[in-house]
Amino acid sequence: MAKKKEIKNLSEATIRFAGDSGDGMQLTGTQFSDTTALFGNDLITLPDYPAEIRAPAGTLYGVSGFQLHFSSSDIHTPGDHPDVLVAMNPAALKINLKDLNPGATIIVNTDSFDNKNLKLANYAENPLDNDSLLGFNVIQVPITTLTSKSLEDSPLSNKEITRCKNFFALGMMYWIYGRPIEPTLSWIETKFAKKPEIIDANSKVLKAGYFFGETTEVFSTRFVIEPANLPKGVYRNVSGNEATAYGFVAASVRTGLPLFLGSYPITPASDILHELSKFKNFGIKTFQAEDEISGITSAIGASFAGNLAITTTSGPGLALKSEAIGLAVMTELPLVIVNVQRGGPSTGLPTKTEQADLLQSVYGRNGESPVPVIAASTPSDCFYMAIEASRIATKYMTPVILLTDGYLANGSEPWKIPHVDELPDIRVTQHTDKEGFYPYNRNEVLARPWVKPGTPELEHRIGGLEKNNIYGNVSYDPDNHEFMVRLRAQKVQQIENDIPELEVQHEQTGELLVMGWGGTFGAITEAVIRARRQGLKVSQAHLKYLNPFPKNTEKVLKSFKTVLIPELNLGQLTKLLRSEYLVPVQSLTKIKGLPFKASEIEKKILSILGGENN
Amino acid sequence: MAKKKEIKNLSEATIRFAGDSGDGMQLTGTQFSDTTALFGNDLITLPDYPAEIRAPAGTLYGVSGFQLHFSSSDIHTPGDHPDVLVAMNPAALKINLKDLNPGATIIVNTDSFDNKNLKLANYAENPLDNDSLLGFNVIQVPITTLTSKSLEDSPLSNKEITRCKNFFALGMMYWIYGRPIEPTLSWIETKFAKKPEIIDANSKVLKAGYFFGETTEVFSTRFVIEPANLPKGVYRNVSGNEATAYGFVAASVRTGLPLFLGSYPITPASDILHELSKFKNFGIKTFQAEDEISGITSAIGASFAGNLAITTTSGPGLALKSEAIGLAVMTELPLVIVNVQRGGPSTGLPTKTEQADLLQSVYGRNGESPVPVIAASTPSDCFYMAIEASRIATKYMTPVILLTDGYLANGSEPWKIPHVDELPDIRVTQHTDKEGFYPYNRNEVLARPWVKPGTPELEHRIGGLEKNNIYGNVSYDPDNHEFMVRLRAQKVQQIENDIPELEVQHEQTGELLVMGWGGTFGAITEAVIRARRQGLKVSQAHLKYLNPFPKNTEKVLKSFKTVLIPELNLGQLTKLLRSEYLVPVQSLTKIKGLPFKASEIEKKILSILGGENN
Amino acid sequence: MTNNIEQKEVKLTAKDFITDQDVRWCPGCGDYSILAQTQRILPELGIPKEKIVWISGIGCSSRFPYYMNTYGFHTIHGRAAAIATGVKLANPDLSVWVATGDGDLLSIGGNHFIHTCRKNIDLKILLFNNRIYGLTKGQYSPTSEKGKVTKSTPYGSIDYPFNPVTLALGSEASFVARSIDRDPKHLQTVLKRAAGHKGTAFIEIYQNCNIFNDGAYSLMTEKETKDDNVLVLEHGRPMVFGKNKDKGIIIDGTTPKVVSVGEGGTHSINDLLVHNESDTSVVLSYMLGQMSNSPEFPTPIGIFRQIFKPTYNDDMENQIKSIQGKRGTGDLEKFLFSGNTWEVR
Amino acid sequence: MTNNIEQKEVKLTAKDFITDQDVRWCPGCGDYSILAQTQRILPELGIPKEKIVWISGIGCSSRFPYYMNTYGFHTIHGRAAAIATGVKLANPDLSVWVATGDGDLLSIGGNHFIHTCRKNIDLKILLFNNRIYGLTKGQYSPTSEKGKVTKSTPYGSIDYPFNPVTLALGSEASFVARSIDRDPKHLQTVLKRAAGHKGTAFIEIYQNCNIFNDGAYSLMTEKETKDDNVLVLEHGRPMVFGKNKDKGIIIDGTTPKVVSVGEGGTHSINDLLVHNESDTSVVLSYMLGQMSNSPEFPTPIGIFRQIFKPTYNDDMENQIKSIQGKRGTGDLEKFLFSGNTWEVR
Ligand SMILES: Cc1ncc(C[n+]2csc(CCOP(=O)(O)OP(=O)(O)O)c2C)c(N)n1
Ligand SMILES: Cc1ncc(C[n+]2csc(CCOP(=O)(O)OP(=O)(O)O)c2C)c(N)n1
Ligand code: SF4
Ligand code: SF4
Ligand SMILES: [Mg+2]
Ligand SMILES: [Mg+2]
Repeated sequence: MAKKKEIKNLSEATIRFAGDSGDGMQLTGTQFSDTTALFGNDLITLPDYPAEIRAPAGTLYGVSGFQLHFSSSDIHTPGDHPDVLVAMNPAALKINLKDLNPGATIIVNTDSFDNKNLKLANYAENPLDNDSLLGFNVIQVPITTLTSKSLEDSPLSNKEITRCKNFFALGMMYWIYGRPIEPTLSWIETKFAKKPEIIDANSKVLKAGYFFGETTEVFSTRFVIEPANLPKGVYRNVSGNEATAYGFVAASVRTGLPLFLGSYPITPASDILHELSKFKNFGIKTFQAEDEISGITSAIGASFAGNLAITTTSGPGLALKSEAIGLAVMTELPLVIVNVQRGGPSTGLPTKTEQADLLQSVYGRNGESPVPVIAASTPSDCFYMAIEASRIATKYMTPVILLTDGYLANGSEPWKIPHVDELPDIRVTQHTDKEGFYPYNRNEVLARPWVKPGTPELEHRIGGLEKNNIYGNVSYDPDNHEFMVRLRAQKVQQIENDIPELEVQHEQTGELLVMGWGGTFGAITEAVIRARRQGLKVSQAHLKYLNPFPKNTEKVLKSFKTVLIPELNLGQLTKLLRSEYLVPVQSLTKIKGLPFKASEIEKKILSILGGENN
Repeated sequence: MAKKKEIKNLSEATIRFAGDSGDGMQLTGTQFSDTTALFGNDLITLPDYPAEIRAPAGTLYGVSGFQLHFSSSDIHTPGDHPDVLVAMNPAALKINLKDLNPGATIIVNTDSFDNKNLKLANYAENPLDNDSLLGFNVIQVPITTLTSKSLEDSPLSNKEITRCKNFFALGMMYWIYGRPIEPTLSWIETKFAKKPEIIDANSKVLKAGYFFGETTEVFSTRFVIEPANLPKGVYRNVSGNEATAYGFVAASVRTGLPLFLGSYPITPASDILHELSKFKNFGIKTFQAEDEISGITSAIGASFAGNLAITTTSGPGLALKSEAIGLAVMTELPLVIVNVQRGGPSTGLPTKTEQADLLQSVYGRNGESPVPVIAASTPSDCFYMAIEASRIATKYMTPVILLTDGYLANGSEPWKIPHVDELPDIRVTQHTDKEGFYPYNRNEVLARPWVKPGTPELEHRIGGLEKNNIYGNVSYDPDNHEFMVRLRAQKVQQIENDIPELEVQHEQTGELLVMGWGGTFGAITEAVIRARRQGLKVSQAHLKYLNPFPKNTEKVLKSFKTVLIPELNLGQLTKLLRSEYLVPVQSLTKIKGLPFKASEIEKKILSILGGENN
Repeated sequence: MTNNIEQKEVKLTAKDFITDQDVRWCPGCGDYSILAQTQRILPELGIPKEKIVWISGIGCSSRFPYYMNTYGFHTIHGRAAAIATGVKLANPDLSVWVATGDGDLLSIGGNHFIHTCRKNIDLKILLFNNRIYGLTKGQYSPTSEKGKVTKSTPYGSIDYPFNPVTLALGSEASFVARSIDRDPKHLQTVLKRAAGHKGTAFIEIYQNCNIFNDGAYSLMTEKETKDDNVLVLEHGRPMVFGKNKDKGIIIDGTTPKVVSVGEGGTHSINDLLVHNESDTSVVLSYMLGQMSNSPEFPTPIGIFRQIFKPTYNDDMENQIKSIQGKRGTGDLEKFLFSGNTWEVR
Repeated sequence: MTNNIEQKEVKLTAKDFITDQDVRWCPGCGDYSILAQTQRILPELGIPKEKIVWISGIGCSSRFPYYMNTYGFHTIHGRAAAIATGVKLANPDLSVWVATGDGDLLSIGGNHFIHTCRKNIDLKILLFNNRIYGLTKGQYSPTSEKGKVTKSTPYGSIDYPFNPVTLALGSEASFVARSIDRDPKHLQTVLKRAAGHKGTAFIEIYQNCNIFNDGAYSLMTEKETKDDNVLVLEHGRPMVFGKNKDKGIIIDGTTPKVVSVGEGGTHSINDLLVHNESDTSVVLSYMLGQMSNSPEFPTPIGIFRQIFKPTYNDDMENQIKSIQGKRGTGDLEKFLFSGNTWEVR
C-alpha cells in the first residue's frame, strides 16, 4: 500500500502541458482549466501552439504548449515560470526547459525518450541520463506504457490507444492538485457520445492516471490550492474570442438590431466567426466571405441595410480592409472591425501574440480618415468592449476598430457572468421621420440619421465621394471639403466626452506611472503589485480608448515624473502619446510573439525606481 | 486701321483659361505653356478639372480650368490670383470670379451668355448687363461668332467649327502677351496629320484670334514679359507625372536593370503608366493589372525575378497595397511604390490635390513594418526622386514609398535637362557567388543579397513568415523574431547616414522656420521670399525624406523659436515631428483639394512675426 | 414573378424614379438609355420605391444610383457585388440591383462577381460593358479586344478579353443574359425578366462610350449590319437570324455551325437548334456564350440561361428559422448562465 | 515540348529537388504525394534546376516551395498567381510553377486566377483541392459541397461549390486538367503534359486532407468504387469507364448521357463520344467539366482542354522586339533632349 502523501498548501501554481501538436495538449490544458475554474480558483491560461497543423511527431517546431496559472486569490497573468512542466517527449522538454526556474518539477513521459525522438529534438544524449536536469525535480513516468496497460482489454487499435495518453497525464495532474475528475468524465461522455469505446477508453485512462498518483511512490506530495475568494456570483470560464463573440450577441440584444458578421477566416481571429456561427437561433447572420475585402464590404452593405454589422480579422486582413474602412468613414455608417493582433509584419508569426497594429488602426487609411480605436485588456473584458464598440459605432455613426490580440483571444479566465438587463442600454432607433430629413443632417453628437432602406419616403443616396454638408450630395466645393474633413475629425474627437476618464491605481501623482493598453494589463498589474510589495511607490493606468484618448490623459501623464509604457511592439502607443502630449514617456518593448512576464516589467520598475533587484 | 497699342513691360503674369470640360481648356493651357516655355519664361501651371469626363455643357460642375504663371525671373507657384481670366461661358465666370483680385482682366465669350447658359450657371441676371463685374476690366468678345466667321468656307460641320473656338481664345492671348504662334501651328500639324481640314481650320482660327487682338480696338494694351534669366542649358517643360516616368527610365538605365511597372489605372496617377507604356523600345515592361493588389504583387514577383520593379497608384490604391508592401518588407525585396496623393478620405475628391497619405505611408501596415518614405517637391524634382527611390530600394533591399500629389503630377514647369552621365551612378550588381551565400546574410548596409532566379547553385526560398537571421528559413523562435524586428527597423533607420542633411535657406537660426514637405515647396518658397522682402527674418527648409528624417532635423528644428509646418492635411508631418523630437511645431493646414496660395502662407508668417498685414 | 419581395398596388411612373441630381454623363453616352429603360420598367414591377436599392462601384456607369430615386449607394471600385450581398443578406425584403462597369465588375471586382454568381445571391447585376475604362479617361478593360490602342497600350493591348457571359456561366450563375443600349425594347424585356428571377441575375449590356470607344458595337446596332450580326435568343424558338431570316445555327457533334435556311438554303428551319434557356446541362448556353467571341457567328442577345435553385439568402433565412424552430429563439440570459458555470457564494 | 525555356542535358534526379527543410505536413496528408510526383517529373523536363521557380500563397499546400529545391517564394494569401505573373513577365526564361490551395486560389485569389487564365500567362498552376481550409483548421472552402458541417458552418454550409474546371474554362484557360493525389502515375502524366504546355496550364488535383476532410475523394480513390466513378479522358479515345469498361458517354443534342456498352449494353463503343482535347469550340471540355458536379456522371480526370494561342509573355517580348526593331533601342540622352526643348544660353 502507498505511503500517506504529504499535503502542502499553496496560494498559487503555474503548470504547463507540452507535447506534440498531435498529443492533445490544448485539450488537456483546457480540461484542467475548466475543472480548476469549477473548483473555484482564479486562473489565467496561455495556449501556445505552432503554425503547423500537425507537424511531424517529435520535432522541435511541432511542440504545442498550454500554460495555466491558478490561485486562491485574484491573479493577473498566466504565470512567469511553470512550477510543473509535463513534457510528453524530448522536444517538449527541450523547448520548455528554459522557462523553468531551478527546483521546478518536470514530469516526463519516459516512453518517448527513445533514440528517434531524442535525435528529432537535437539531443546528443538522453537528458534523463546525464546531469543536465540537475536542480529540477524530475519525475519519470512511462505514460504510454501505462496507458496501454490500462487499456489491455480495449477494442481500440494500438494507435487509438496511444492517443489516449494525454488523459493519463491529466489524471496525474488532477491528483497532484486535488481536483475532481468528474467534470472531465462528463465532458468525455458528451464529446464522444457517438463513440462509446472512446468514452470508455478515455475515462479509464483518466482514472488510471489519477490512481497512479494515488497509489505509487512516484509522487510524494500533493498540493492544495483553496478556492479563490472571488466576488459573489455565477462564473464561467471564457477565452477572449468567446467573450468577443458573446459581447456582440449582447450588443445585438441591447441595441435591438440584428447582428451581421462578414468575415474571412484568419488565425487567431477565426474562433469569433466559429463561435458566432453557432448563434443562429439569435437570428445572427454569419457570412464567410471570399476574402477580407468582401468580409468588410458585405458588412458595410449590411450596415447600410440597417443591421449591427461587424467584421473580424487579424493584421494582414486589417491591411486589406483599409480602403473599405475609408468608405465607412465617408458614408458615416456604423461598423465594428475587430482586429485580433498577431505577430507581424506580413504573415509573420500567425499563431503568436503582438500589439503592433495600433498605428495601422489609427492611421492606416488614405486621406484624413478618423476612426475611434478601443482595446480590450483581459479575456473577459472583450465582452464589454465588444458592446462598447457597438455603442460608439451606432451612436456616432462611425466605424470603430476594436483591438484584441492572440494572447487575449486564446487565453481564458473565470468571468463573473453579468445579467443581461445590467448591461448598458444602447437601444438604437433608426430614423423614419420625413420631416427635415437630409442624409447628412446631424444630431447633437454630430451623428447623421441612420435610415433603413425600406422606410417609405426617405429614399436617398450616399457614396464615397466628398459630400456636401447636410444634404449629402456629391460636392467638389473646396470650402465644403475642408469643412467636412474637420467635421469628421471633430465627430470622432468629441467622443472623449462620452467615455470614462483614465483611472489611476494607487497614488495619483508621483515618481512612476506604468501605463499600458490592451492585453498587457495583467502583466502590468502583477508587476506593479509586486513592486509595491517591495515598498516602491508606483502607480498604474490602463488605456482602453486609443482614439480619442480619455480627456484627462494629459493630466495623468503630467502627474508623474516618469511614465513607463510597456508594449508588445516597438513603441507604438509611445509614439501616439509623444505626438499628442509632447511628453517624454519611456518605452519598454518586447517583440517575441509572447506576452510580457510580470517579472520583466517588475525589473524595469525596479531599475527606474532604483529598487533592490536593479 | 487700328491704333498703335500701348506696350507694357511686366515681370510676371498669371492667366487662367476656363470653360466647359468639352471646350478644350486643358489643351489650350498646355499650348500656352509650351509656347511660353519655348519663349524662355519661367512658368508653373495648375490644371484643375472636374471628376466628370464631359459633364453636360454649361453646368457649374462641368467647368474645367487651367492656370499658368509665367515670369521673367525664377518663380515657384502657379500664381495666387489670375491677372487675366478667359471665361468661355457663364459657368466658368461664376466659378472663377472669386479668385480674381479687383482690377483683373476678364475676357468673356459673349456668345455663350444666353439664357440657357445663364440659367445653368445659376445666374438670375446676365452679369455682363449689371454691375456685378464692376472694378474688373471686362472684355467682351463674341468668340463663337468670330470663329464661325473665320471658317465660313470650311467643309467642317457647324459642330466641328464651334469646337475650334478655344484656338481663337489662344490666339488672342498669344497676341496680348506677345508670344509666337508658330509652335502651336506646328503642333496642330503633327497632331492632326491625318485630318487636313482640321489642321486648316484650327490654324485659321488661331491666326484669326491673334489678328483680332492686333486689329481691333478691344485691347488697348499688350504686355511684354522678357525671357527669364534661367541657368544656361537645354530645357523642356515637364509635368510631375512625366518627370516621374522619365526618372524611372533613367533609374533603369543607371541601375542597369530592366524596369517593370505593375499598375492599375487611377486618377491622378494613371499618366505615369501611360507615359511609361510608350517606352517599349527601352525594354520597359508595363503591365496593366486587374487591380491594385495585382499591380503591386506582380511588381514584387518581378523584383524577385531581378527587375527594377515599381508600382504606381493614388491613395485608395495605396490602401489596397498595404498587405503586399508588408511582404516586400519581410522578404526584403526592392520595390518602389509611387503614391500620387489626391483628396480623401475614401474616393474623396479624385481629381484634386492633397497631402493626406503621409501617415498611411509611414504606418499603414500590420506589424512593425518599416518603409523608407520620400517625397518630391516640384514637378521636375519627381525625376530625381524617382531615381533616388530606386537607389534606396536596390541598395538597401527594401520597398520605398515615393509621394507626389495631384498638383505636382499635373502641374508643369521648365526643366533644365540633365545629361544622363551626370545622373547618380547607381549600378546594381546582383549576387552570383556561391561562397558564403545565405539568403539573409547581410552586407555592411544590412542589405541581404539579391539573387536573380536562373543563377546556378543559388536556389533558395523566401516568404512572408518570420525568417531566421542569416539563413532565411522559417523561424518561430521568440528571440530571433525580436532580433529581426529590430534589425529591419535599424536597416531603414540607418539610411539617414546616406541621405543629404536638411538644408536651411537664409538664417540658420532665429525666430521662424517654415518647413514643408512635398508639393508645398513652391508656395512656401514664394511666401518666404515675400516676407523677407518685407524685412522679416524667416528661414525655410524642405523635407524630402520623411522616413527616416535627415540626421540634422532635430538640430534644425531646435534652432528656431517657432517652426511653422504648412501642410495640405490636418497636420500629419506635424504629428511625426512632435512624436520624433518632442518639439511644439505650429501647424498650418488647408484641406480644400487645392494647393496653398503663397499669400496664405505669407499671411501666417506675418501674423507669427507680427508683420504689417497682420 | 417568383420573387419574394413585397409587391403591392403601387402606381408609379418612370418619373418617380428620377432624382433631383443633374445627370452628368457625356452627351451621347449609352448610359442614358440604360437609365431610361430601367426607369421605365421599375414601375411595372409593383415593388414600392423604398424597397429598391441600387448599389454601384466606381466608374462612369457607377454614377447610376445618383440618378435613380430609390435607396442607393455609390461605393468603392470593384466592391459593388460584395456590398450588395451584404444588403440583401441583412435585409432580404429588399430588391437589390447592381450597376457596374466592365472595369468595376470584371477587373478589380472579378472575385466578388464570380462568388456572387456561385452563391446565387438574389441580386440583379447590370454590367455596363463599354469595353473601356471611361472614368479614368480611356485605358483598355478586360473586355477590350486584343490589339486595342488606348492610353495605356499605345502599341496595342496584348490581353485576350473576357467573355462575361461564359465567365458567369463558368461561375454557375443561374440567370445570364445580354442586351444592347441601343435596343430599348429588348433591353426592357431582359430587365424585366431579370427582375423576376430569383437568384443572381446577370445582364451584360453592350454600352457605347462615345468619347473613348465610340462604335464598339456598331456592327450590332447599325441598321445595315445588325440583322446579320445579332442572334436574338427566344426560348423554344429555332435560332434564325439574318436580314431575311435566312441563316440559322445547327449543332454538329459538339460544334455549332452557321447554315443557310429557307428557300435556296442548305437547311430547313426544323434542322436548327432550338433555344432552351433552362437547359440544365448548361452546355447549350455555354456554346451560345462562346459564339460571341467568334467572327464566324452572330452575337446572341437575350437570355442564355435561367435555371432555378435555392438562393443563398433564402437558405440563410430558412436555416435560421429551422434552428429557431428546433431550439427556440435565442435567450441571452439563459445562454450565458448555462453550460460550465459555477457559483461563488 | 513547346516551351521556350532553355533545355539542356542536365542529369537530375528526384533527390536533387529535395531541400534540407523538414516536411511539415500532417502524416498522411495528400500533399506528400503531390510533392513526390512533382519531384519525380521535374528531372525529366530537362530544365536546369535554377531555371525553375515555385510560387505559392498561404495554406498547408502553399508550404510546397520550402520543400522543392529550386527558386521559391511563399507569398501571401491569394496572390500566388499575380506574383508568378510578375516573375514570368520579368524573366520569361524561367519555368514558373504555382502551388496553391482551394482557399488560396479560388477564394481570396479568385480574381488573379481568372485574369491569369484570360491572359494566357505561361504558368503551371497546381491546385491542391482538399475542399477545406487546412491551415486555419477546418472551415469550408469554395469547393466544399453544400451542406458541409465545418467549424464555421456548424449547421451546414449553404454555398454551392465552384467547379474549378468550368471556372477555368469560363476564364478562357488554354490548358485545363484534373488528377488525383492517390493516382501517382496519372498525376505524373498530367504534370508532364502541363509542363510542356505553352500558356496557362491549370491542374486541379484532388487532395485528401486526412485531418479536416478525410475521405473527400474516397469514391474516386478506393478500389471498389473508383472505376465506376472516374472517367479517364484520353485524347482521340471513346469515353468508356466502369469496372468492366461497360459504360460510356454519348451526346444527345446538347445533353451528355451515360449508356451501357459492350455485350448486353444499349450502345456500341463506336457510338460514344470521342475525347478531343483541342476542340476549339470548348463545348466538349465544358460539358465534361460540368459532369464533375453531377451525381449521374463519373468524374472525368485527365486533360479537358489544350489549345494553342500566343501567350501574354511572348506577346510582350515580341512587342518590345518589334518596336525596338522599328525605332531602335531606346537612348535616354537622345530622348530627353528631343521634342519640345529650348536652349538658354
Ligand atoms: C481602388 C481604386 N482603384 C482605381 C480607381 C480608378 N478607377 C475609377 S473607375 C475605374 C474604371 C472604370 O471603368 P469601368 O468600370 O468600365 O466603368 P466606366 O467608366 O467605363 O463606366 C478606375 C480604374 C478607383 N477609383 N479606385
Ligand atoms: C490575408 C490573409 N487572410 C487570411 C489568412 C488565413 N489563411 C491562411 S491559409 C487560409 C486558407 C487555407 O486554405 P487552402 O488555400 O485551401 O489551403 P490548405 O491549407 O487547405 O492547403 C486562410 C484563410 C491569411 N494568412 N492571410
Ligand atoms: S466617358 Fe464614355 S462611358 Fe463615361 S460618361 Fe462619357 S461617354 Fe459615357
Ligand atoms: S491539415 Fe490537412 S491539408 Fe493541412 S497538412 Fe494536415 S492533412 Fe494536409
Ligand atoms: Mg467601362
Ligand atoms: Mg484547401
